[in-house]
Amino acid sequence: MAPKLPPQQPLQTPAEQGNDGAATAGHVNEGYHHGPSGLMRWLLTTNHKEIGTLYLIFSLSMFFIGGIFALVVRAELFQPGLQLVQPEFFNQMTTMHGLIMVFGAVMPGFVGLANWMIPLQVGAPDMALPRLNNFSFWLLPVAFTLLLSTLLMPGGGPNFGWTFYAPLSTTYAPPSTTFFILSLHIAGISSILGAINIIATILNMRAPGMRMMDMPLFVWTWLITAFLLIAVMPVLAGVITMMLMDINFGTSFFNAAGGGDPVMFQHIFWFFGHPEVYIMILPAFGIVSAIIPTFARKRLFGYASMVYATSSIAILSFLVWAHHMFAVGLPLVAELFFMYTTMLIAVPTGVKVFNWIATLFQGSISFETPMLFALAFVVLFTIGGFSGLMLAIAPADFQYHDTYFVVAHFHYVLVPGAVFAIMAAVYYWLPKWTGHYPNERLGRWHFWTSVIGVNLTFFPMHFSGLAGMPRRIPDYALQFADFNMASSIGALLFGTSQLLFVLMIIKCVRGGEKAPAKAWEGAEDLEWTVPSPAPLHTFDTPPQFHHREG
Amino acid sequence: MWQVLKSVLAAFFGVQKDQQRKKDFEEGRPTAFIIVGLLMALVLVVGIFLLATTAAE
Amino acid sequence: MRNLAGVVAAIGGSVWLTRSALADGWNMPLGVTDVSRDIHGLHMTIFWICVVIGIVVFGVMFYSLFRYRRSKGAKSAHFHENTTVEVVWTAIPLLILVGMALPATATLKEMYDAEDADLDVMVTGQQWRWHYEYLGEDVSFISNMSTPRDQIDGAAAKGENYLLEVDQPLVLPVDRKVRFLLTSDDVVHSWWVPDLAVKQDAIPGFVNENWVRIEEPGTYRGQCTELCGRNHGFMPVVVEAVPPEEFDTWLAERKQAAAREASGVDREWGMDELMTRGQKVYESVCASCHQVDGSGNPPVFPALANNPALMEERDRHIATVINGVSGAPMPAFSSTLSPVEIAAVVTYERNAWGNETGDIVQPSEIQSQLE
Amino acid sequence: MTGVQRTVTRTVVVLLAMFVFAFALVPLYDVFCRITGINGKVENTAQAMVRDSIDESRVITVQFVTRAGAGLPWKLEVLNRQVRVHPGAATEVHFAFTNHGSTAGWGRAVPSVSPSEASLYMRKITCFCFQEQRLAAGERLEAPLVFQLTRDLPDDIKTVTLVYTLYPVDDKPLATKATSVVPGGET
Repeated sequence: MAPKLPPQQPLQTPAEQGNDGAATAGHVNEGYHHGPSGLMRWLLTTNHKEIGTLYLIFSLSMFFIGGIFALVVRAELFQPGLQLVQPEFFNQMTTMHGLIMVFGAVMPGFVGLANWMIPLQVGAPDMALPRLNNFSFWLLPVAFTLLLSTLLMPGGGPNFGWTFYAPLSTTYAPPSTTFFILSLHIAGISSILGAINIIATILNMRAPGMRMMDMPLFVWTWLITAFLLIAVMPVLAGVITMMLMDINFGTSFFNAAGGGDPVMFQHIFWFFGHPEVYIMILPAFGIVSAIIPTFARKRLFGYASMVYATSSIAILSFLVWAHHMFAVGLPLVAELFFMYTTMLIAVPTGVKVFNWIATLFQGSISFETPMLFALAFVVLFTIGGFSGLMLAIAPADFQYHDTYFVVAHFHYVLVPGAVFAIMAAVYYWLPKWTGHYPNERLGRWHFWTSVIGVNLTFFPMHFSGLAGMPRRIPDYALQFADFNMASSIGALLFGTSQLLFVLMIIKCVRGGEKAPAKAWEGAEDLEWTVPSPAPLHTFDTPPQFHHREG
Repeated sequence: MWQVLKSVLAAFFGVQKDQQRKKDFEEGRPTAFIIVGLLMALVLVVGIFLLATTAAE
Repeated sequence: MRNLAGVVAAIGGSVWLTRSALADGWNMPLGVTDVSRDIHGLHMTIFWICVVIGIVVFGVMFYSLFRYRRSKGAKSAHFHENTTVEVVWTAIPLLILVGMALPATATLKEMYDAEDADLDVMVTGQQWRWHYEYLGEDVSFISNMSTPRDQIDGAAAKGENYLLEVDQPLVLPVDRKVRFLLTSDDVVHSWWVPDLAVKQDAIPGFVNENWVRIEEPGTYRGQCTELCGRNHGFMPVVVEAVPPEEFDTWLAERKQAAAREASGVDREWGMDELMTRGQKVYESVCASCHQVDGSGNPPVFPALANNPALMEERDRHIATVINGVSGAPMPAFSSTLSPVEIAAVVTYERNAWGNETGDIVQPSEIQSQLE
Repeated sequence: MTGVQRTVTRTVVVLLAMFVFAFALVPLYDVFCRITGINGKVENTAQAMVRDSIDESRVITVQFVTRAGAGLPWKLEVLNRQVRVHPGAATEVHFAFTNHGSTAGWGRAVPSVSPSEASLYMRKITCFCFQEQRLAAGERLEAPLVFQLTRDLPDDIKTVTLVYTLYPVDDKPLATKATSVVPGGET
């Protein structure tokens, strides 16, 4: 969060805002807007606020679709024996759950928040390339309709896991795999265009007087995430193009018969894969670094360390990829190399948690819903970080690899990590978007049911994994029965409690307690200087930003 | 140049003083930081590789 | 006071959780080899380190949440920078990790020394079973899951080793070093036995190696741990560790049985002899894809029952069983089934479920084809 | 050229570079495998023998295993399954291809060495695995393998296993291949 801002006079007097009625689904008020209305407005919008809303609604709907797939998986795993689905469909469900959640829910969720908040936080009127912004959003519904349609194709949808290892994903894959590749290309292009847009906005359109070092940490983490996206999405595009050529044009990149090598696939995929998981967590660091200081009413502890550490994490994230492949048959030297680099990267990542706790120390803390989610992020993400530290020990990883212990690890880092951070951001910025405070009671209910649901779902997975239950199996031996039953109940609880989240959003868009421009007492970033709800066009005349000394 | 190197090392370690950050951002050119950062990453890679080979004996 | 009760409950809860986590069935097995005990040691060491750091970190966090509540009128201080504290809390985890790196490197080096083994076993992963071959001993067999289908579908009660039982387990000697060579005939599989702490990917076209020295006789169960398609969850691993002398007699017996089988190839086999032997082979090897009643799962697994086209083309039927189908989960059974077994299973498939072709396939005919 | 355009062009350049880098990883991976010997990749071109004295003090057991990949009616057998060699000495081992199918075809033996580090010190002078073999129906072909384990083989390696997997060679892309050839089974 940027150094303390002197109180600034809101730029647009409320009178100027025109009628205040909330727009239809989009909670941005009409103001003096005169463009097309109704559906065409959303199709042709180049406004970063409307596109941000589109991204967030898309992300929420993908979150529910991916969630339903997860509930099918957990329902089948409720008891030993095959009760609901056949193994091939189960594999399709696990694969689609992974793909939809990673590429459809978490990434667009963060891009939506970036679209909404980066122009507001750097004092820019809009994103650098508004039309490109619209195009990169509308690529996503196309990509995911295509991906979801593969479930209905003969031979079924992708059933080789979201990591689509060859040769299961090339030689032995269902015929719909080519559509899977096309949809991943389109989603990849959308992320790349989004990243270009964000880099251009952050580097070139900051308010005069705001230098790189005055930017809030959310903007910093997103700049670094955008660099990661630019470096890594082309590698994903490369690997799926190689798959396409293997399947359709008779090459053998990954087919041992023709001189190829399946392990090469894993190397290239995870060279993309690990920076990708950092892409999914760095923006969450930015969000939590904005929320905790606000509700602790104290400046973020060690802002400089956070900026420097985040950039070093970005570089180190390219050196650790083979810790996903410890059991594939790497030579001893490679195992040692990747064990050491993985241990090294755990330090700057883990240490960031201490900065947040130091911010809390001797603060003056209040517990509104955004703060509750941010605190739950800190606690539960740290538990995920600890299991990550255990997985870094290569000899022990031979017992952990591809078991439910790994599933527990990455779900602790992703669900209470990225997803809780997105929800915290929504609770935190809803007053700015809609002009109303989210309903506190509903928010509390949603928070506590989600926290209990997340822990009930994923904590038992540590034990079923340690006891020897492999990943991605539709049925299991009797000794894992109780853990899986608990996980399935937890999953149901967590899934249904997200309906409270939707209810809260709808109520907040419609009405609720009016929110002033500076909705939270401790908030200090630039976005709190514009009125709530933020008018369609803000900062048309760039604000004069004057950083404070000390 | 030495200052850029020290800052990149601090970044790898993850700790930096605020006023040092202000100085870095005031004078330092971003490309210098990126190049030195990548070089340091290379040095780190070679260093750990040698460590791993010796450890493997 | 309400928060205090919450904190106490949380601590009590986590203590109960960690204590029960050490109970059997909740934690990583101690295992029956030096390597598995070392790994268990590393696992528990890093676990306790994380617990201690966790208690300290969350302690400070919950304390400040409790102590500096706004509702209690806490005024926020203005410090936001203290590099010495930051250096300390970065250096400590670094030292802990360096401390962990030393034993981990030692254990990893120990795990990578597969030299001077007394026995070499070739483990081959196929879509959805394991094939074991004792190198240089001419003894090799397929190990299929033996959990009956109706237990899986809920028609019958589940057995004690549900999904973790096979028809022919891998028999290994105790107190001898066994070197594993792992490869695969189709997709990437992974051979894992938690009690032996051996997990190694089987990659088509490449060979990996691993080793084990089992210290206690017993039955150790594991599963395939790399997604390999439809029946990934149904290709278990069962290792039967027996004292060395018992192993030698078992191996000698199997050698004679294989020799007898080989010699039996030339004699004339009767129809019912082939049918009984064929049914046993079919139900353990082929039923997992083509179903017990031969109905298959078209289009992925062709139906063998009432399939008139198949009945006409006897040679093509034999050729497909011997050479398999590239790019499909049908392996070349010439390298995993003996000529007698191939002849018996083809005869069975051509005369069961209403396919009354009356064809008899003699093992000698298969043997001559393979010459 | 506004600031935004300059940033965008630079980013696009980095993008294209990374895409090319993804494809450059394929040859890079091969070079990396040759240097470090990971994955047991063995040189698939003939190599000259290193002329140096034979190291009598050490005996290395070299095992040979042959496997039949699916879809090829061939068999590859090794006549002597295990040989004991001195590092530095060249050794010849005889393999036999038999095509017990009813039609001629192309096949290829893909080698793999374990432990993978040993592939750095395994020099193959002549090997049937260097090129694709063509066999008529019922034909049997004897093919020699002459190899040499160089003296600088690390002394902690005492057993080397060379596995050959036989694969069909056809240029038909996988997607158009019929998934099942059993008559009557829907393709």
